Amino acid sequence: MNLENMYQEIILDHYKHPHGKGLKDDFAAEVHHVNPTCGDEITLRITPNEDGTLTVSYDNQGCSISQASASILFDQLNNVTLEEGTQAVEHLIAMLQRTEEPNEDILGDGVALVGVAQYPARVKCALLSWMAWKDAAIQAIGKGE
Amino acid sequence: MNLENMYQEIILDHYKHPHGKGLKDDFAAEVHHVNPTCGDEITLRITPNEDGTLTVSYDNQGCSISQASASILFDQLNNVTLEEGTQAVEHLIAMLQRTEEPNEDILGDGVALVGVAQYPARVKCALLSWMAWKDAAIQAIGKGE
Amino acid sequence: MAPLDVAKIRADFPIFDRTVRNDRRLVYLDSGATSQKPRQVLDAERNFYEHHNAAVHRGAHQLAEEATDAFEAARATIARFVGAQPDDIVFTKNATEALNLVSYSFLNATIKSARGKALPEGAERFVLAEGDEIVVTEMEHHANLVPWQELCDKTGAVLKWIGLTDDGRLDLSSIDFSERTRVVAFTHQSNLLGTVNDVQAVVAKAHAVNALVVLDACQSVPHMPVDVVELGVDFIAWSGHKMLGPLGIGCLWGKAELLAAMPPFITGGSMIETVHMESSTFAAPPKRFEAGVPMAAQAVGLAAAIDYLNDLGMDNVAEHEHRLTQLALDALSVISGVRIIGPTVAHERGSAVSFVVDGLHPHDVGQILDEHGVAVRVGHHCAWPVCRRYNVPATTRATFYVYNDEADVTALVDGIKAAQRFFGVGE
Amino acid sequence: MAPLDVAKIRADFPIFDRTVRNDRRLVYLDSGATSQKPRQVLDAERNFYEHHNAAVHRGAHQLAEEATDAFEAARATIARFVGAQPDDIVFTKNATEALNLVSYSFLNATIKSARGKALPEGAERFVLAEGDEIVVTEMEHHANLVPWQELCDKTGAVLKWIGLTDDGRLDLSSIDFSERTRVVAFTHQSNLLGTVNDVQAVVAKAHAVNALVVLDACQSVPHMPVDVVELGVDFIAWSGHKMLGPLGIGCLWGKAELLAAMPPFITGGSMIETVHMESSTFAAPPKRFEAGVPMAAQAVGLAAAIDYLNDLGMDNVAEHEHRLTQLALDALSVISGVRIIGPTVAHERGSAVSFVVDGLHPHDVGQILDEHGVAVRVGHHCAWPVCRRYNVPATTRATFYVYNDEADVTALVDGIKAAQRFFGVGE
Ligand SMILES: Cc1ncc(COP(=O)(O)O)c(C=O)c1O
Ligand SMILES: Cc1ncc(COP(=O)(O)O)c(C=O)c1O
Repeated sequence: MNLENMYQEIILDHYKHPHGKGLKDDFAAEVHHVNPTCGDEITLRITPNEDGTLTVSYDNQGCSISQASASILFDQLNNVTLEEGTQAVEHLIAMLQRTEEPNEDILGDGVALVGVAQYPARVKCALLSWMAWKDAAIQAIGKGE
Repeated sequence: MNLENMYQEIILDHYKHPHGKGLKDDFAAEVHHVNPTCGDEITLRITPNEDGTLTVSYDNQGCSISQASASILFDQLNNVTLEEGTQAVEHLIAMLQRTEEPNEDILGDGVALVGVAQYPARVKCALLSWMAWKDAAIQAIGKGE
Repeated sequence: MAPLDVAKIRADFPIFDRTVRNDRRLVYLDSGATSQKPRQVLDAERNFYEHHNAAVHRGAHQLAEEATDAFEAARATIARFVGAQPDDIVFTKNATEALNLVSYSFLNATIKSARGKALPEGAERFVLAEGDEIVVTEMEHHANLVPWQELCDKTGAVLKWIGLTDDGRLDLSSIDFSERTRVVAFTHQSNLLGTVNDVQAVVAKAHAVNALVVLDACQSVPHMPVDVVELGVDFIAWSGHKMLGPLGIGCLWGKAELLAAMPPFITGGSMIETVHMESSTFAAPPKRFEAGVPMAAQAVGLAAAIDYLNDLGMDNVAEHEHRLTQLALDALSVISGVRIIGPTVAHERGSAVSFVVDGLHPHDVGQILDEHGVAVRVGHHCAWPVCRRYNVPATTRATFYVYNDEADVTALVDGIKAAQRFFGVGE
Repeated sequence: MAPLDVAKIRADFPIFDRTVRNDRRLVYLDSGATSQKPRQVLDAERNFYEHHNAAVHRGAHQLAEEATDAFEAARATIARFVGAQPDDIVFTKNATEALNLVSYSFLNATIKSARGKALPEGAERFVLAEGDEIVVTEMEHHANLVPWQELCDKTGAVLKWIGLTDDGRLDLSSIDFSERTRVVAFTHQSNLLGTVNDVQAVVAKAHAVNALVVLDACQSVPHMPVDVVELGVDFIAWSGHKMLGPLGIGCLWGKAELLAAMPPFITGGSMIETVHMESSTFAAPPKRFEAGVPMAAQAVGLAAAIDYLNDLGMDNVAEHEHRLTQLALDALSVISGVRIIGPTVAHERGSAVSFVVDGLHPHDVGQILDEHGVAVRVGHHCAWPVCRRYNVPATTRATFYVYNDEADVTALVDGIKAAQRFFGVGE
């Protein structure tokens, strides 16, 4: 099955045992993103730290891809800078549009999301939390200034 | 040419030498009808007489069919009753929809309009003045009551 | 009643000649979103373009005459299908535009009236006052909800709604229409729950307070005999593309005296009577509501779809779907971990069967089904409030139509079990 | 520049295989109303239905993916054709709806603002005050006149217009835009006079007072290279059916920041972000303006039409029409009793050639032409005020496109002379 490219073991693991799920009370910016076609939702919060990194927390509901992707996001983007995180978001988009090869240094387990590129309708699921992160991060930095 | 069925000599005669064209000042009801696709227009006035008949006058602009038809209308419907006139209007409609055979007793020269039935886009031209007459006649009678 | 010959029907639909994913047979269970099209419809549309194409109602040449005749003959066919008069059928691009046409009639009449502008005779029926009430239901498609929310936002009218029972029916006991109730807008069949509503019961209560009734018939006209006179409603709206017809055409039917009383919505060419730079006057319905060059080829295609359905017989179509729905409900109810959202019995119910699978998100269920060649829809199906009402984020939905059969129900069941196995849930 | 190979082009259009009336060759001079469709367009549409048909943006199954891809690829092709970004193209049913979409943005923003309701950021640009001015021209098609009349009627804005010179041009000296001028809406090419307007000159004056510019490009996009950036306007609207594409699809292009600032027009499914019974929020453009299942097959057909035109080269198309227009103007001007309504020279002029014949009504001229196989349009061409301006009740209009040639001009001339003979007028 082609499907196994999308639903790799590593993705299903993240889905079943999500990392970092749960909202922190303390935050500088909060966003709520939805995928209007299927109703997937995420609430994501960002707190900037002294050293310029951003702490992330989230809560979500949705399909395996959107939940696994959020869990991977937590692994990769918790406590990174806006620049580092933005670079990762852009690489994920490029990978899902097949314009860049998966780079494990940037995405960690996220490279396993490459199978999603075969299913255009699922790309939005994989991107939901990452777009939310970018939105919230920019707001949080903006407020800090 | 098929066309000659529509543009019979008798129609072209009415077109070039219309009967009764020109508005009478004295009237009980006036209507203004237009054919919105081509801009043909008619103003038509009705005055009821003591004996129950209706005197008609009109002014118009339009194609040969609509002008000839108004001229024929003047011949046929000037000084007839609402019932007689309505019967004639209905027969004309039926003839143009090919559901009744032309009846010269009712339509006079109007039977020559039968060729118009072949050209659905022109049926409205032939009916314009007759529909105006019916509208005005009903209004005039209504006011008299 | 004559059972449908599904094999013969499928042979008319070119799309079933293709396979999907890993060379699987196409099991199309998404007709609730849009139906497939038989050769007869595609041929009719193409024939129009190849032989009679011209702008309708606009020319005196032969092609224009032929195009106009074909367009108006299509209108007559469509009208007859729902027991209506041709002049009471307005063509729109889809059902959504048809419903908006009605809601905008209220907006435009209300605004023009407030400014003392000319309105058609009888337009008071469409003039709203602050505090007037518009009633919908909790099972509406967004197309029959958002336009009314917008209308309320713009006029100060108040939106109310009829709630739902736990088993997926309208809670008629929650109805409290009053003299302030001006519009009751509801669906004939829910596209998510499958529920078929008792139209006449609602109409009786609505008309008792003089409210206008707008029926969303998107999921009924394609699937069962519908007669506007029998239903007793004031407007019905539906789409061509869900009933074997082309994309890009919808229909509004309205009572003649109401259409005549409505100010125009979209304005421009062909809907006018006279135009001066200073002001214009408007044609009678249906033209008043059909500004611009219309979708004549699509109307011709839709008429061909109706001929096709008439040949099958709408009673037979309804019976066929009823049987498949019964089968599907029975089969799904014995899969452990599967829960139907909507009535679990086929009585007063259409063929939209929504369900959730414990431990699996609908998107994932849909994906595995797709891998097996089974095309279903997942998500909130443009009826998000229904999902909220039943506490599910989304559902998986199968819908059946004339080209589906028992084997398709089996494929659905097998696919769901495969999804459970793949994700290690269920038994 | 490469001259068009008309014989080769005609072979692509199935309709030219038929004859009209008494077995005459079809001389189709009514492309200004709607164009004929090449096989390539009909094939593309049919291919969509036979292989990829599904509701776009709604399903996770393979057909839905393919349909969505085809629809969005079509949007990209269409955007590229006018130098735009895909997300700034909105699909409508025709140009008329596209123009109404803009006029209703003003209405809806104005009403919502007055009631203190939520509006997109930047929506002030669309909020009108009593006495604000909307400027059109005296040569507008009803589609770019009546919606603005209606908007004024509903908001208290005032309609003004730019007059015309005796030779059929915009009287630019009559322009007096002010800070009250909020919208300037005008046509790129008059569908009756053929006049091509100097868009940049009008834009410069309009933008100087901060007015938004809406361009009716129905008669330009099909006939000449059009680039929205170069034109500098804020919106353009046009139809697919006049440019070899299917009926039932039109396009609106708008500057991204303006589309983003506009409240929705037609509301329902697919244009929302979230929906609760109490209220809803809306998606970003273009989806915000595409409620309901869209005309995907027609979008695919329109993209095929654009591929076809691109293969011919829009410069070549314009040059071809220019040559035929020149020929027609020359030939008509030497028939005694024939008067051109509109510019009599081909400079800054498209291929719509309107004329009157002394002593004959246009309906009768059109009828005789039809008998000779020549399809023209007669009437006011949905531009009634232009007829009034030039004191004619109506005109006969010939329009030329890629499948017309010199022989068609000759047929027109011969037909006019035959009409004069038949009615005994002229020399
Ligand atoms: C200049 C112009 N504007 C607007 C329109 C309206 O286009 P449609 O009827 O396709 O909406 C037309 C054609 O009818 C036109 O020629
Ligand atoms: C019940 C119901 N109402 C309205 C609609 C909207 O129809 P359309 O998208 O064709 O406008 C649909 C289908 O999408 C539907 O199922």
